[in-house]
Amino acid sequence: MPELSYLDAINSAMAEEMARDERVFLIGEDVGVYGGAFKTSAGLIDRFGPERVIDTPISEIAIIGAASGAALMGMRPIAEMQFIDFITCGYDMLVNFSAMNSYLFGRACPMVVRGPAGGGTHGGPYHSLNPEAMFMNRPGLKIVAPGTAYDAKGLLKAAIRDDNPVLYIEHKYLYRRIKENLPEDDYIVPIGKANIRRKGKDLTILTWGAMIYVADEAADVLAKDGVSVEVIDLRSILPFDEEAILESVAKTNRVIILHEAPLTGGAGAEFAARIAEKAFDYLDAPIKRIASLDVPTPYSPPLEAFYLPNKDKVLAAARELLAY
Amino acid sequence: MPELSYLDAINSAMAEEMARDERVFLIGEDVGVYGGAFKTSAGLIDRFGPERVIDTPISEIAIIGAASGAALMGMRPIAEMQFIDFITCGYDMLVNFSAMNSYLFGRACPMVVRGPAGGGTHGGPYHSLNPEAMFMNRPGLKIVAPGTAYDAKGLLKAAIRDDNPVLYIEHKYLYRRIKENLPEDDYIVPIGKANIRRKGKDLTILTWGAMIYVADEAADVLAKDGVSVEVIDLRSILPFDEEAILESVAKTNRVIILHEAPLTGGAGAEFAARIAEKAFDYLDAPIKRIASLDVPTPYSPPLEAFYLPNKDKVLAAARELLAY
Amino acid sequence: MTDVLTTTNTHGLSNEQLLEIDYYLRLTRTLEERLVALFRQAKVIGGLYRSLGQEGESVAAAYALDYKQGDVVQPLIRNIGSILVAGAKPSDIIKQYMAKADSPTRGRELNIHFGHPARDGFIGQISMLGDMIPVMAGIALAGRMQKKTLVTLAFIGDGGSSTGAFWEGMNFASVQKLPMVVIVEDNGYAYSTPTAKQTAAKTLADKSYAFGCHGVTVDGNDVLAVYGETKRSVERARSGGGVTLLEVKTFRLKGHAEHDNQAYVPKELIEEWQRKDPLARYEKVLMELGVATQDQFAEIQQRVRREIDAATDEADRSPMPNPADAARGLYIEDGYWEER
Amino acid sequence: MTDVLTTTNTHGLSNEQLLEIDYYLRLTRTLEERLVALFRQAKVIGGLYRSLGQEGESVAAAYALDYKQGDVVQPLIRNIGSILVAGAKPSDIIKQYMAKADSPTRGRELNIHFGHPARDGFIGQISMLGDMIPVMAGIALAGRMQKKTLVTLAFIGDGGSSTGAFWEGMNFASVQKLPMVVIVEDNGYAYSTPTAKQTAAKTLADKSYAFGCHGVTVDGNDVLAVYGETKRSVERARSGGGVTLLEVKTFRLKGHAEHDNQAYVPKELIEEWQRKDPLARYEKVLMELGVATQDQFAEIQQRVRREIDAATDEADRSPMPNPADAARGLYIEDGYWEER
Ligand SMILES: Cc1ncc(C[n+]2csc(CCOP(=O)(O)OP(=O)(O)O)c2C)c(N)n1
Ligand SMILES: Cc1ncc(C[n+]2csc(CCOP(=O)(O)OP(=O)(O)O)c2C)c(N)n1
Ligand SMILES: [Mg+2]
Ligand SMILES: [Mg+2]
Repeated sequence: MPELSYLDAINSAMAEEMARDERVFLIGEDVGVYGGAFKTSAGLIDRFGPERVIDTPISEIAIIGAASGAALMGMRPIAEMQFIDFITCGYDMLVNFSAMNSYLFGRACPMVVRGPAGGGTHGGPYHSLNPEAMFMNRPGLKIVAPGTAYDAKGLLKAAIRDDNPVLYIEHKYLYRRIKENLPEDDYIVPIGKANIRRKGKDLTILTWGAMIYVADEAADVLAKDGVSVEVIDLRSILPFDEEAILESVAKTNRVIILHEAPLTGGAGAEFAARIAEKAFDYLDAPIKRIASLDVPTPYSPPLEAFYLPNKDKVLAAARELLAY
Repeated sequence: MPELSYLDAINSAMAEEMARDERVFLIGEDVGVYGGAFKTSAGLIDRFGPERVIDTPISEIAIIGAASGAALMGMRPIAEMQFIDFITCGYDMLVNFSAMNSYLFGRACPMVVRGPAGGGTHGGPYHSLNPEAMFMNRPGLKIVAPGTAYDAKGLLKAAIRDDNPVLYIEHKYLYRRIKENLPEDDYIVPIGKANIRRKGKDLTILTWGAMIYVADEAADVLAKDGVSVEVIDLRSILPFDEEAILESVAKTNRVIILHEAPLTGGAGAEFAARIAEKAFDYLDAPIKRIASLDVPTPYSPPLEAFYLPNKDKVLAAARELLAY
Repeated sequence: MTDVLTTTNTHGLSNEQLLEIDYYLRLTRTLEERLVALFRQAKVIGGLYRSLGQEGESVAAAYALDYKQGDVVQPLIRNIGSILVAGAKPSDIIKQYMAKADSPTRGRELNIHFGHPARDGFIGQISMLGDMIPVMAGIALAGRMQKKTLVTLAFIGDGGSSTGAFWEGMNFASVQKLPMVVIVEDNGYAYSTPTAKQTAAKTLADKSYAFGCHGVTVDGNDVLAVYGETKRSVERARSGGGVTLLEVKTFRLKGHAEHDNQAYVPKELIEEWQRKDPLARYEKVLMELGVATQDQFAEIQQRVRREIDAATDEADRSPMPNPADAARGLYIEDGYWEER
Repeated sequence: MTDVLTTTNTHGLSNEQLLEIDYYLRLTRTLEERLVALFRQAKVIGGLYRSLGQEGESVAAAYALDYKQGDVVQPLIRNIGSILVAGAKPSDIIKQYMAKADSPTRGRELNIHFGHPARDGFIGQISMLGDMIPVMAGIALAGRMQKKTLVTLAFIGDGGSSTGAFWEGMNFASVQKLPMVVIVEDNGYAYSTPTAKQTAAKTLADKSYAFGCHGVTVDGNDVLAVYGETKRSVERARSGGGVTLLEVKTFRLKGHAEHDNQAYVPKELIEEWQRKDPLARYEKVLMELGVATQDQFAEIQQRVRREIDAATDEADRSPMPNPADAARGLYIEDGYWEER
């Protein structure tokens, strides 16, 4: 089992899918000759040529739109946003064209839009976005957000093979920070299934992306106090694994929802609302959400550190719930 | 007290503010000579001239961007989207430029973006949008959504006088369907304050926009059964009146959140999450949300009717909660 | 009858083809008149958009494509004529306007917003103007990747050509030298906004300089001229010559939609352009060329009326959607679209 | 020393002004070299973007504005020279790069993304390329409404000029005939993407035909030529002549940012453009014209070094932000920005 970083996992998923299926191609800014701003697509142009690894002008509308058009013709484009923040520039195309093909027109639109997301790297307000909530109330997309190298590879392959447009959110903080031994053989991680990262019975932490490691840290500390925490890595935001969420809460009766995007209007609100409706009888304490502050991501390290969720914020919430 | 329609209220709010403050101007597509696709700005160009009522090319990025630039210079632009659906085309400019001026740069950006929203008019998937949730996780905007002619006028004036960018969501279904006698004198409705539309003690319906009338219908039916319903018209989505929400739930112990946007990732999820955290002890039953289906707004009347919330859906939820 | 100068070069079209073009012109106009009648009977749901005076360019341009090679045309709301040429059934269009269950979108989307590029030879726009330009570029790109010889033909309005999506799509297509033709219709207005308020460019074709693509302007009410220029552009695109921005000068003789009395349009302008009616001019030329007689035109109109009557009956009879279907088909794998 | 032909028309600039321009050129280059040193010491947070070889156009263009009349310049990340001319303090720029509490954005936003159009004579961009073009159009529009005589000067890159925001903003400004000059910098690359992959237009100035605005191309490494063309465009804008798209031909001698070794750039290109160094060429001309001597240049460089040393010390001493401040200032009325 070769040891791959989260970034290697993304690169190899693209390479393997492009080798497996000639309909798959990559399109974006500096993805070819340069191999991507983070070198995510390093080597692909040499292997698959400029026809299948397309360097574009700085035009997110055109990138997403052209990918959508190609997808309708049976191709399987991967559209890269150099930073996921710039997906806002193609927002209209993605929610109004790409996402509506099935419901309105019965057209398959098999495409992936992916790019580096998330904070913790001092990227400032325009290079730290967690975009999931922007798309949750605009039906038609699938949304995934891997937190491990294994899921990064398996979910990207699943996204590429999916017949719907999939927003694939990769966390740039994890690119080179985590390495895992991944199976040599082809595998996918099904979209829509959560991963019970850690089994527990006293408290559920529902999270995804880079925050799974914050949840781990908190769970380790609590374990020392004899508290058994269940950590759910949601992995898929849309569709999401409601069953796994409700089952866990039914068991632990206490839940913290942890995400990196700002609190208000974050994806965590939806999960809290589902629990408050469908697992109400199981709740022994309020539903807590730990998230970033309701402001843009500030650039200066002390500000960003204060802004982001962390172990201590989770522990404080956990202790409150456990004492409840 | 002259009787004004919801649309007249918007028109008179703009006219009075433009007369009161020469920094206020209107910019958008067909807002001048034609008076707006819905005649919302009828007469304004004759009264204030083409310098202050500006017909633009079809360019939502430019409309919102130019309004933002003018606002930094101390003007108070009102940028009209011909339909609020097209705000998606200027989404980046609004969330990344307009909304960030205060937090990042300490710059006041007093502007309003407004336009016809909402369904029920067989406008189909591209002319029926309820956009609030698209903006809730991108801090910096204020968001208001009046449901009455009184609030339409008072909130628009408040929005124009506010020193931050305000998204003003007007419901096209209400334009000519409701008329009210409005005060002759200048007044505003403060942003951030809910209106307890109807006092009650058994059940809270939290809603806004055109759905307040659906809540009324349901409340009337329930009243006949001796059930006393409190209807909260939120009016402001961001910032929102958390205190009013929590107080009401503390009193009624049962809550339905009703909105016209699709359920998943809708603004209602945030309010449910707040209640589930901060009013947990007061809840005697699960938090119910009634919203549109998680699909684009279909065009054909029978499909749209099935898609939208209505009295019966609210009644079913209410009876479930009351029986709980 | 019109006195405007009209070109007589038939660009190698056979008499059958020339008459077929007339058939599509009449089919378009008659279908729209029928839609107006249905609109007045409140059988049309929502707005009705007319192409009166623009049928010529809609039909002629679409007629220059080769659908057997996989060519794809993307109409705007006023290019009904284009999709009729591409093979759309009048009954489908009427059903769309009536929001019927067996309309191509099953009542989910309106007017001529329908079609599949790989199946139908056309794809309707979405409402967001400009968005289809990048999409059509992507279709052309896919065609090239798939070693097809297809060309895509996109329509955009004087107004739509102000959108960022249009600019980005044109720029991308031009850099990629894609097999794509974009017809920009200067029909005088975007809703109430005259073209002079839409752009300061001398002509819309001048936008081609910004993209480094070919730029041409043609009389949009001269059917044969539009056919000729489109054909030339399509062949150039097919043979690797890249993108053409083809400006057609025409005029929107009706308001933006039926509700709009176009009070903002000077009467003289309307009268001037009524004299330039593309159908009258085209039939005049065909008669001058001895290609057709009044009787033949009359026959065509009878045939058209029969077909529209039949289409209307079919649409009238077809059911409204089943409400509960609204919940289905969000993701393609749910199978909703395979049914029936 | 360079052998490239350089214009000698001083456009009525006094000797003091000519030397002041040299001062800003040297200030820019020295400040950037200092930032590199701080970057290597890991005192710069995040990326560092160089304008080596582009200082000439940045300084010369901004020097053509009249800040007393309220003119506003909008730099890109590489136009440090422009905001220095407009009055930005080197210490503020260093503090921005070091994310300090007393930097203009108080550590909330990076590099030269700061400034207020009505207070500072400049406004930094946001990262989304192209977005500032509509914003600068709005600033020009407000100036006109307020009966001011101000002109706005916006920079955009070869890459940024592909964005929908750029296109829409240029089109709107041109229709409105706003007092605005847009300098499009063709510096050869957008990150790793050469200009030929960005556009098929013959020159970036050709985009002006699409907008119906004025279009000019100038040697971006000829300081006096850039000053002259910008001045002409600014005066035309001020006198109601509308928008100019001014293309400056220059070259990005370093990678996109410090991390980028620009392996994708042919060595010859770099060498060729090193010979065209705008500072060397400018000082050569000043000496040929007898405006200045080597000693005077040496003096200027000493003064610049003293100022940068002082600015660095000040920035070094200033504190990092108070973490809890991150929660404040989302809405302008919360008073956070009035404090201190
Ligand atoms: C991005 C966007 N903004 C606004 C609208 C609203 N709108 C619909 S049609 C129209 C005018 C279109 O004019 P033009 O492009 O010239 O086409 P024409 O109606 O003349 O055929 C407008 C502004 C839209 N559909 N899309
Ligand atoms: C809308 C948008 N897309 C992508 C990016 C990422 N990005 C930052 S700088 C850059 C290259 C800019 O090139 P150019 O405009 O030529 O300016 P230069 O770096 O040459 O000065 C890119 C692609 C961005 N900032 N904004
Ligand atoms: Mg038009
Ligand atoms: Mg460049």
